[in-house]
Amino acid sequence: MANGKQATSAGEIGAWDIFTYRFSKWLRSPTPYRMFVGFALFFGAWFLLSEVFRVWRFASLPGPRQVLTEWLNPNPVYGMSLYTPEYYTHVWMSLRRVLIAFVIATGLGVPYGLFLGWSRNFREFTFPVFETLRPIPVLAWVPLAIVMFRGDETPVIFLTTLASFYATALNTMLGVQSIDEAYPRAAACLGASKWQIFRHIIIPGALPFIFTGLQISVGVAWFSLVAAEMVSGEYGLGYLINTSYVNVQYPVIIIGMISVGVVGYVSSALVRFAGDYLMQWRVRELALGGGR
Amino acid sequence: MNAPSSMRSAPAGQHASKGAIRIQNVDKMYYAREGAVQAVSDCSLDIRAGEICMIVGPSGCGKTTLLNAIAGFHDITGGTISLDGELLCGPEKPKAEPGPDRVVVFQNGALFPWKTNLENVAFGPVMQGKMTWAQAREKARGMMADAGLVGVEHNYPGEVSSGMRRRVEIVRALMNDPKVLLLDEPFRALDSLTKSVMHEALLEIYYKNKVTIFFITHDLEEAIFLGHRVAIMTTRPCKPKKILEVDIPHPRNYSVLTSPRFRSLMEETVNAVHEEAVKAFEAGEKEM
Amino acid sequence: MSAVVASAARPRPRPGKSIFRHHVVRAVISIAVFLVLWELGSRLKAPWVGDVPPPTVVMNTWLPLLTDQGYWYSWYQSSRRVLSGFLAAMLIGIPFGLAMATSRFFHDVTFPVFEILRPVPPLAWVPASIIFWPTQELSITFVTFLGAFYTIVINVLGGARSIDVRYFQAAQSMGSSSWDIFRRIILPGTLPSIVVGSAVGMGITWEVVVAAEMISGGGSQAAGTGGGLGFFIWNSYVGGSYEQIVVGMISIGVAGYFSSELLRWLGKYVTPWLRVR
Amino acid sequence: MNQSAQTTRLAVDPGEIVVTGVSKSYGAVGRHKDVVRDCSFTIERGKLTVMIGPSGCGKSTLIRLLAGFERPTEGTVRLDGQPVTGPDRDRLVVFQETALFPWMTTYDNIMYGPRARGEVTRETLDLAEFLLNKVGLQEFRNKYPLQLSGGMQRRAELARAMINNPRVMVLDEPFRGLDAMTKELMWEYYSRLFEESGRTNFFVTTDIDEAVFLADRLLIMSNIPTQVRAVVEVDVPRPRRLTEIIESDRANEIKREALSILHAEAMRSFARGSKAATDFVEAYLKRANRA
Repeated sequence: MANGKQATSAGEIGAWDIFTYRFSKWLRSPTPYRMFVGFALFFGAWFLLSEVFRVWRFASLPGPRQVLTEWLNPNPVYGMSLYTPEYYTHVWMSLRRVLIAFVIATGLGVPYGLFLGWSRNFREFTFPVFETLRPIPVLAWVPLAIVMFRGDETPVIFLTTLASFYATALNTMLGVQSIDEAYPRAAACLGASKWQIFRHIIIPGALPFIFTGLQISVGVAWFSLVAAEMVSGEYGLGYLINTSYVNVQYPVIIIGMISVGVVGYVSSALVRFAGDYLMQWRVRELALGGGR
Repeated sequence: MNAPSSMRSAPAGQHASKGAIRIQNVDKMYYAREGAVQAVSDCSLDIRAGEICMIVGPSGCGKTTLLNAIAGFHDITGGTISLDGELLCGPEKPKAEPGPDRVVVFQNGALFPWKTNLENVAFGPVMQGKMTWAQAREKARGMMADAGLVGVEHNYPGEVSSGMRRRVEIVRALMNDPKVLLLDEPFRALDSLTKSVMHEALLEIYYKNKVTIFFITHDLEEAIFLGHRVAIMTTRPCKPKKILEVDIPHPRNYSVLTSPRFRSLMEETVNAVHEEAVKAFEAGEKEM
Repeated sequence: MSAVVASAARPRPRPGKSIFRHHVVRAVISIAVFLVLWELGSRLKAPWVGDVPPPTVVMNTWLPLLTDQGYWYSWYQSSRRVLSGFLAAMLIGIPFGLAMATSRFFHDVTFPVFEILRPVPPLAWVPASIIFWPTQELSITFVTFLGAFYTIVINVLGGARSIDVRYFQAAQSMGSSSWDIFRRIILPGTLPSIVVGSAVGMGITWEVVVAAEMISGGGSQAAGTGGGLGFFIWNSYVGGSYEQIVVGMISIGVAGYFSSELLRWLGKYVTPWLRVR
Repeated sequence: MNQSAQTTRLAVDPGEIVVTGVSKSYGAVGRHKDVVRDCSFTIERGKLTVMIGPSGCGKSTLIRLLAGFERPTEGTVRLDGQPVTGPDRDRLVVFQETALFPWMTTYDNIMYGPRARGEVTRETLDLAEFLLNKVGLQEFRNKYPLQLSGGMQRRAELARAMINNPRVMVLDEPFRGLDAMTKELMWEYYSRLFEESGRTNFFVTTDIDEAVFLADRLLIMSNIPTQVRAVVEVDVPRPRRLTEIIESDRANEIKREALSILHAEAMRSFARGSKAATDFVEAYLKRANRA
């Protein structure tokens, strides 16, 4: 938006202007410097306690410097760093499982959630079973999954899919129920049939909640994947963390944890961007400080 | 300046042949958690074709229930409603079919936020299969220009002012050339000045399209300024208590607000509504 | 009540409507159908369900267990770990969230660190927690603490932030001190989010305790003593009695459900002004 | 309203606020928006001054300056000679949407001010009872705000403000959310309260009928950036009745005059279609509040 000039049409205040404006304000405010202090305190304390003074139980934990040098070391002591191919196979195996689970869970969960919200009969016949199974912790399924599905790969994917499915289906249903009843009624007035209302009103209307659900489902997928890999499974970050504990390669545990954190964060950020891209109408509405 | 009250206020009936609603002894019983609630009891009202009929009454008295019954969102538990002689809902068919002949404009607005204003307006005919998206967009652009909505076609509803959103929604309704426009307190959320500008915009659109308007409101001034007739409803369960002929000639503009005829009509309405409002006020009647 | 979609639910089925429309009856039918399918599936060795013991067998193994000391002891151990982890998360999480919401400085310093640790799933901490904490009990409790801590802090922070600025302005103009504003505006205003956060947090602690017990108690370390329902399930798996696995799963489901419901009920009791809809 | 606690009269000493050359602008150097420019007016002692202007014309900004939540970029706001530095019990604001604390009962809401300042004496307790009767909410004292209707919430909020005995009461479109009928009943009710207490009141609205019915002095504001466009003395006798006002020629004459000024202002902002401009400011203010 040109400086000072009055914005005649709403189009000019694009997301980019809002972003640059906020970023320059952020730089001038004290927040970035405090953030730096926060990080310095955390990593400094960890470093002092684990590596320098080796206080109490911290002695047995590797310090940040050890972890970092191992992680960036071309030929690492325990064979696991950014330069070794095995590290990337573990990362890729975990990512692949989450991806498959996410796709299946979205493919099943979104339609199921839409019908749960849309038709009362369907909901009253299928939701009770869904609700009775939901409290059972996903990881209590591990032994049963191993029994039900032979091999190592399928049980892990089944568990991760189950976790994501619950989150996706539930949030999609909430999305449909959150739609103001005036919208389907207005569409009915304009002569739209039941199916046209479903396509033009229910799906776009529920989209914001669906994407909240997808973000949660990615988080939950990583939550269950790591545990499932620790207990069974050949490759993957969870497996890496657990075996490096058994083989007393402690720095690799921390590397595994950080990697899971980073990859998990990136995958949920991707889902958020996809959501913003698909829901242009919300982004521009929020940029102007809320709709009505 | 005050025309004799016997003469019909505006030639409303002559050239508007469609949109006469006949409501006969309608009852509506709700089964809420705390037991049955009688929202409408033995309500009879005839709305002439092409007329602006204002429905006025205290909050929570069942006016919206009546509108929902005509639009086909709720069923009725007694009596009949018909449009131009054709039965909408009655004993054997308690719930009317929503359709483009009776389009509703909602209190808090129901423009689809995920479609641009133009797509919103073009939505009706495309859904009914009467037009393709391209044809509908073309006609929609024309109608929006008529209503003074130029330059906002490609914005999302959330990006334009509430006054403009209201006008887009009215144009969206008129796109299907309905017989009746059902308005449920469309200007309640607007502040009084935007409201006065919207009144003039609505009248302009009405003079061009001559459609019957069933208009629910709490605002007595708005009722008398816009309406050919004002039906004053009792508190719950609602039925017409008094019907007032507003014999101020159309076309009207805001200077009418301070004319002597307007003031006497206003006083007549205030007295008629006063006891109903005080009853609701004392009981702390919350919007049903 | 959630918005109703076009022809869907009326407030309550009218008297005289057929009994089959009543939602509780339908719930019973759908669960019964599920159990029958499960029974048939496992008896007829259907593809996946084949090896899973049918409900009747599960019931038969569960009944004697109800009188068995060891079974209830694993309930006790799991509950103790969940409770201690959960209480720690509440005692540390709530003040932490409130401090972040009230003091801009504290938020700017601590929130970034909190945000980079949050994506790491709690169960990834199990090995590191075993190394760090002296006893196995503490290491499992730490992981359950982590599970609930993040949720509680995020909910408290969100709740405190969502309090309408008008309440602060009204309180300030009536001459209240900042301690007054904290005690009589921020605290009650955040209470509903604390309740939601704790109910969700409790659900997560049960998820975490099961896995932690499996990984540290059983899992790849053979010599684990562990205890708790998670270990009970893993032990049944290792011991080959699949019925007990299903018993363990249902027990944890029941435990998790009732503890969250208890918290929601307490929540309603603590926030009377919301109940009054 | 029964007058059982009639003994405790409201001891009121009305204040006077003088606003001279006040301007207020928002935004960083590059994109900066004047909301109020060189605005001056006086809220006379013991009088009910009403300010009316088109929506989004910066009235709420002026309210925040009067209440002390924000500082003017230029010019001064003085209450009885003392410059306004921050929120204070002498200038109490009643907001557009209710700001009753939802987690406190009606009685606790009303007693909030005295309790917060530690001034709970026998006299304040009597005053609370007196006010509860005055606003007709005796039976609703233990109810929560969500259980009250719109009209009742407004009356409770008035009581909560009056118990602190402010020198000036500032009201920002308090009856906006109510339906038209309750609103008209509140007008009569509120003017009774003013006539009895004689406290200085500053009332902001966009409703011309409300303004003419309530006002002793009427300030008509221009569009953004806000300035006083006209000042009209409303010399209609008190106590004012709804039916009388509709009939009185003087009231209608004032209404016509104000209406034509306001209509011009409203048409200009509506025609300019400056939705983006007004929205930008509103969006900016919302964010400024939350920061």
